[in-house]
Amino acid sequence: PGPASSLPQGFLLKCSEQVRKIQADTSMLQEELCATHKLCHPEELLLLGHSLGIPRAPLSSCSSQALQLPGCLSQLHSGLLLYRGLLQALAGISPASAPALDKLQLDVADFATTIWHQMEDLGQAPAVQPTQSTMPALTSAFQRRAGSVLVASHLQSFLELTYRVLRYLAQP
Amino acid sequence: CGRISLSASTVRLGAPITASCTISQNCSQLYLEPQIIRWKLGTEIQPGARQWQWPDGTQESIITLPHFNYTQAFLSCCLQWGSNLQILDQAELRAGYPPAIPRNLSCFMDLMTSSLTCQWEPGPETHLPTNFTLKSFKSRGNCQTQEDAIMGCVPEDTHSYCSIPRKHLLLYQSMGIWVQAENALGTSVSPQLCLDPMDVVKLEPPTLWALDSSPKGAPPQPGCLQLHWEPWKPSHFIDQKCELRHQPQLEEDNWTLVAPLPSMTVQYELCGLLPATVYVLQMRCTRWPLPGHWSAWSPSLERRTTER
Amino acid sequence: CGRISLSASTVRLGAPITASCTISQNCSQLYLEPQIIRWKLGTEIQPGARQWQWPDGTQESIITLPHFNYTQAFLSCCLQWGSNLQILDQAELRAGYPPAIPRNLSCFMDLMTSSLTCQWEPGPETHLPTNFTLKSFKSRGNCQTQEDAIMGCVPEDTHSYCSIPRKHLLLYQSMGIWVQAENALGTSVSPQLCLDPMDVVKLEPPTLWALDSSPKGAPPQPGCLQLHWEPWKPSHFIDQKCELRHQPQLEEDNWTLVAPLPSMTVQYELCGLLPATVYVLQMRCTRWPLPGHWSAWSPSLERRTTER
Repeated sequence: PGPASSLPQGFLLKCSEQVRKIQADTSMLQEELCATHKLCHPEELLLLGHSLGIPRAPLSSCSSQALQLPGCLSQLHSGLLLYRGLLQALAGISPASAPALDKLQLDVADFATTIWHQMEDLGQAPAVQPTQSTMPALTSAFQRRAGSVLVASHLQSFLELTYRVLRYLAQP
Repeated sequence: CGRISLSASTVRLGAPITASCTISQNCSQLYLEPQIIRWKLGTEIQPGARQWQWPDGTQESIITLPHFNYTQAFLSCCLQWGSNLQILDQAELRAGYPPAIPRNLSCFMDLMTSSLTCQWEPGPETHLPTNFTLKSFKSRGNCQTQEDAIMGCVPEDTHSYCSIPRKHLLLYQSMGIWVQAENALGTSVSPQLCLDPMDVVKLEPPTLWALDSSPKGAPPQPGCLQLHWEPWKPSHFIDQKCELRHQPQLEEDNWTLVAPLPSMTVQYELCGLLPATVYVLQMRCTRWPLPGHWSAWSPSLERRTTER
Repeated sequence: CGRISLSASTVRLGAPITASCTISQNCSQLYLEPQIIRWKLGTEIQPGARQWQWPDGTQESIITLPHFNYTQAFLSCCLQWGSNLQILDQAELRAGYPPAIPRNLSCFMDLMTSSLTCQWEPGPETHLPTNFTLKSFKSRGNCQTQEDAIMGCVPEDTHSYCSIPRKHLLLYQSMGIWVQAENALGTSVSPQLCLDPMDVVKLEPPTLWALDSSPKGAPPQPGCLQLHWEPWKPSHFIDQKCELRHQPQLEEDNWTLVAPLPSMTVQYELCGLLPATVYVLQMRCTRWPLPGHWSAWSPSLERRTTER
């Protein structure tokens, strides 16, 4: 059987749709930040991201060479919680970007719930949901905007990798 | 001075209402010799009241209206004083029906506003102020367990629909939804729906174009049309399947269906048509393989096939 | 890591702006050999910055933009890191003008909403977010003394009018009214009006009818018309005087004025007109003898005078 015979088809289809939905939300936020604040290139903000300590979510258990389903689902869930926390820390960047940020946060949270419910159904969910790691301190409007550009860029890479994992898991 | 008390201020239409009016002792001393308390319903004097006096001088009168058939009326307790009847107290009476069970509850998810809108049929007129509330809770599977209650959605005045905002929704999970109707005579609840908002997304039709040349730039074959379509933009993230229907322009309701079709194509050659004929083409899509509703048919595209 | 500080974030268009950027010591240790701090205005590198290092290792650069001619732009403090320029901090610069004195402040009292609406001309574009507030206070006589301040009236976005609700007004007394305009570069106030809201009531035109017969039922005389009019209903409590103008239908702007006329009549016979001619008639009224504005002319009434 395939790598994910224990995962229902419906779950994989829903996850793929949720990933595509969140990718579309994230692109909207990126377009908004570029249009309103002229912050269009994450590669211009790497040093700042480094100094602010903006984290990336690992997906090491999901690599196709060493896929480990329970660990992969857990990393997916924790990664989504991390990005949701980062997005909440960035609230208030600007009125123009607020709707896109709110929509993105809600969709990321719902995707995390979809993963958590599946982990519970598989009996792989720890008793207590992981707590949120500490968020970087973003003290100025510019740091929140630059932080948003970086978080959006990290999230897109995370989603890209997640989509490839889901396609791999969906193979018969 | 006068005080009315009622068995109930709201009753079923046609039911009896009993009222009593007590005239306090110091009011009767207002140089009023012992008097008959009179009752008026609207402007009409009502017969059949029974009156007596309490030891402390208080006068009391009781009247029963056997079949109260007005949806709304004022009942007045009066005394004769000078040339006309003096109203001492007045009570508003209302009659109607308890709310019927709201029927045909249905919902759809609006992708533009990301809100879930549910509508229902309120049932027959109750003649009474009746409050409708759309109630829901987050759940799983077939909604046997209630996880979090969601804030009740109160429709704007007289509307029979309500929209639950995105922030109260948990997409891709089941939620239980029902309507509660309540007025002075009772409460009724609709049957409960159990649905995932994303399974009831309302899709707008796809956009259908006809192209003038085939991929290699050659003009289309006789009896063929080169087509291109795209699903509704806000639904691009949703996997869909579509279907096409066509018929010669002059015919009526003699559609030929081409299905299933993918939701995205660069170019599609539709053949087997009559040459040199104007065809009417329409397309619609639905979420697939995940559940969803079909969109409406797209506006008609009219195109003439080439000569032989 | 990097922190920009500005002489001012908003300046007059064309004025200079000086900015400094300090790169903290721990940031420079991010394996950066000593570096030139670069400034970008929008996407363009700006020359002419002076840079030095503080004893504690902090790097600081100062740049002056001699004539800042954009209404809005982002100034970035950058360092070379890896293949591209890294933005460490960014400040939004804005330029424009202080608000001009709002002109032509005028007000009218709306009898239907009982609110006092004032409008003004905001003056030339300032390119900066500018807040207008309609300020007023209750007073007496010619508004030399301020009795009670009235809550400032903030117009909806970009509107140059504002309505003071009835509950803030003291009718039949003078009130002082002016407009204040404020933005980052300054504040300006309009000249003050002193008025009683009832003296600026906006009257709608009266309604004018032509009657087919004179009071004794006889048809009207040749060259005469029987008229009846009524002032605008909501203004019935206001004493008014009116005036009538008429001219033959085919003529242009050759009105004959009949004034003054009372605001209420049962019947009015207008004579001296050409027989068998179609006349156009209009009427307007004003509060009188108390001060007030003339209403607009009523819609035209067209009537043909009888044959000789």
